[in-house]
Amino acid sequence: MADTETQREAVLAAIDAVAERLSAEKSYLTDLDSAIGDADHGANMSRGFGAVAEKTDELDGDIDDVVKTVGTTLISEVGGASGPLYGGSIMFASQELEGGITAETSVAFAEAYLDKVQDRGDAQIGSKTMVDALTPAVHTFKKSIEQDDLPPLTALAKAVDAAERGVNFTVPLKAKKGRASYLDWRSVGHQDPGATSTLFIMEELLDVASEHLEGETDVDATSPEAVEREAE
Amino acid sequence: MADTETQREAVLAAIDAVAERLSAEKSYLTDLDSAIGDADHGANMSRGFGAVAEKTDELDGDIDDVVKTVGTTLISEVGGASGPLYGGSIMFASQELEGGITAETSVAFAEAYLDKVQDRGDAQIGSKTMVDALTPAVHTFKKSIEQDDLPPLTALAKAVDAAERGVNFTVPLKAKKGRASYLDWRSVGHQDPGATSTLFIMEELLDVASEHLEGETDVDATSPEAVEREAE
Amino acid sequence: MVGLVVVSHSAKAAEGICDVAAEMGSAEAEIVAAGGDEDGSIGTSAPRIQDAIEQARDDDGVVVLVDLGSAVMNTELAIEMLEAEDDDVRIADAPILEGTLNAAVNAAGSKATLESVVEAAEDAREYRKLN
Amino acid sequence: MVGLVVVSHSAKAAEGICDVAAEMGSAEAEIVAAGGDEDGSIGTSAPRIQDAIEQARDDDGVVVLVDLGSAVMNTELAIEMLEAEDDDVRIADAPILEGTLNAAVNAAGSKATLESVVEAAEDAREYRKLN
Ligand SMILES: Nc1ncnc2c1ncn2[C@@H]1O[C@H](COP(=O)(O)OP(=O)(O)O)[C@@H](O)[C@H]1O
Ligand SMILES: Nc1ncnc2c1ncn2[C@@H]1O[C@H](COP(=O)(O)OP(=O)(O)O)[C@@H](O)[C@H]1O
Ligand SMILES: [Mg+2]
Ligand SMILES: [Mg+2]
Ligand SMILES: [Mg+2]
Ligand SMILES: [Mg+2]
Repeated sequence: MADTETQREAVLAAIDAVAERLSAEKSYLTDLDSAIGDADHGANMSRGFGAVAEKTDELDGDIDDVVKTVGTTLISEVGGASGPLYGGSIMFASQELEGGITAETSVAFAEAYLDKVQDRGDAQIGSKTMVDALTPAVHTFKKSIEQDDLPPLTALAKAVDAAERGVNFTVPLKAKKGRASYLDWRSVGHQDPGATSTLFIMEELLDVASEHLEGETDVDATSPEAVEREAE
Repeated sequence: MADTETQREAVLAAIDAVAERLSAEKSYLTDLDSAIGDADHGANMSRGFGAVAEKTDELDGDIDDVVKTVGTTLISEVGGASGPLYGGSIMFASQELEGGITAETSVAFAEAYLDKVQDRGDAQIGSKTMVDALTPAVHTFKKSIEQDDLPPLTALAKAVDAAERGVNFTVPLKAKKGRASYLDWRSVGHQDPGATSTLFIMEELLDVASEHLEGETDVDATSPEAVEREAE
Repeated sequence: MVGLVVVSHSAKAAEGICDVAAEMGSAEAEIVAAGGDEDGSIGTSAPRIQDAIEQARDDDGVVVLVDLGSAVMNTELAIEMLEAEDDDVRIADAPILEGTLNAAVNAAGSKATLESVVEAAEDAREYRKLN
Repeated sequence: MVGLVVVSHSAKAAEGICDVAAEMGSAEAEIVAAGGDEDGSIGTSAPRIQDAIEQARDDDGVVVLVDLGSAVMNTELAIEMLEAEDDDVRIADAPILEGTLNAAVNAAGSKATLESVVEAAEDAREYRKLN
């Protein structure tokens, strides 16, 4: 386990990286949402994480408090469904990080986050929501750590790959939850915005983790999925 | 049948009398509506007939056109349920007066008016609406003219008495139509505003008719119901 | 395209419902608010509804969403007062906000018909909000 | 008295619905609008809803009426974030305008309870507008 200062630095760096990425993807996410929603997911997410990033100097206290503040800030700043889903779930799951960030607490955080998203939104796998990216990612992360004893960074890289498959999987599905479900058959053939932003956030987490966690090599080149994707 | 000029004068006088009466009863009607509705029936009715009364110099053309304009003006000016019910039904029934006002066309007008109110509002007798005043009034009027060969003024006086019984009948009923129906059991024990305004209008029509129709004595003293009521 | 008219006793409610519906991927649909009485206070007005229907109307007809009883009566009266044939104007028996959203989404679809829009609006009666 | 909160994606719709409900002989009832997101545009906001619940709340509890899915999620979150015990705050599974009217009328009655108000709101699902 990295020391607390390193962890805090990593978390703050992750916030900045996510905020920057979502701002860069703002119009892409909005385009996705305009096809099957109300064209605001890009604005919602970049406004939300932008507000968090502006608070980074206020973010002291323990790691779990910092992460909790990320959640409450998103709750206040994001008007759409993603506000309670991202913000509420981060707020709830933050308590798993009371002891700091370890492989174990990361798994607990991921599981609590997924539970809360499912509980709040009542979406199943295949409902064409962020749950489709999140579920395989969390399952893969947990299995990689707990069953396969893989190093956290490798586990996270596998999780990112799983999320990406989940995002692709949303395309051919008919939406059963959220605004897109109003479109019924017309939602088929479009990629879910919330699943996509979930992937983007995970990609940034992986990036920042790679830079901040010691004792791991760069997984981009060595994880089996990265290799596979390279070969495609 | 009175000549057209007398008829027009009678109609204009009736408009003024009704407007004045409803303005005088404004707060009473509003009190009734505040118990089981939204406290605007007095305002609705006096605004509506007030607007008609202000138009009396524009009201030329045949009797049926004059009456039709009464209806369309009420439609424009009365915001509540009574707008389409009073205004729409007067507009519709006005065509029965194409040949001017006779005992026959008055019955036809009254029947058409009742039909339209029932059709528009889907209220039955006992739904605690204006229909409870209107139905016995129209039935009595028709029977008095067609079966009993009573003079029109006597028939109208009997109709007014029937309407009054209808108004009293609304008190113990539970409302099944209109806003009052939202109150369910709490509507029991209150007098229906629309039935009451129906009675007031009919009382004014009787008054004006008594003054303008020749060959009839003052019915207030001679109709059996008036005598009965006197005795109470 | 099938037009929509939203008849509420409140002008604000009618406009707000139109705003929410306009976000549902159906900015193209013609959704006209007809709320409040002649002078904008709580009530409904047949002439206002008539104007709104005429504004929302094109070749495919109009579906009207209503709130309380007198909104229905004034809408029926407005339809009777229309100059042209009125068999392309239908009142949906649906909750006003939920029905308008469903109808707006349906109307924006390429296969929309007057019937499908009415049906979509009325399907909103079955819509459950809690799990 | 049981309080009411109206959560719509549109601030205008929420206010308009409260206006119509206030006319239903229930001017005494506490009916609070919580529409729109933080800056008043289309959306919902858990903190705004939380404030509205706190404002509408007295001894007899609060019933919340909602429009779309994310209104439900933000209301649930708002309820979780309340300081005090939250078992006197209930979300009605009802059409928002029709449910609010029914609930407002019921809440104004002397026999009203949290249960009766929720039930009145949910009864609005059965309300038919056409004959
Ligand atoms: N009930 C739900 N469960 C899980 N995810 C949901 C649910 N409803 C919506 N979402 C997610 O939220 C995304 C849309 O978020 P956003 O556009 O910010 O909110 P809104 O739909 O309120 O405008 C969807 O793409 C979907 O992934
Ligand atoms: N469906 C209906 N059929 C017949 N009469 C009705 C109906 N609905 C309401 N009314 C009458 O209208 C009266 C209320 O009129 P008013 O207060 O002017 O309208 P609103 O109820 O819209 O405020 C009621 O007292 C009742 O007599
Ligand atoms: Mg959206
Ligand atoms: Mg949105
Ligand atoms: Mg009234
Ligand atoms: Mg009224």
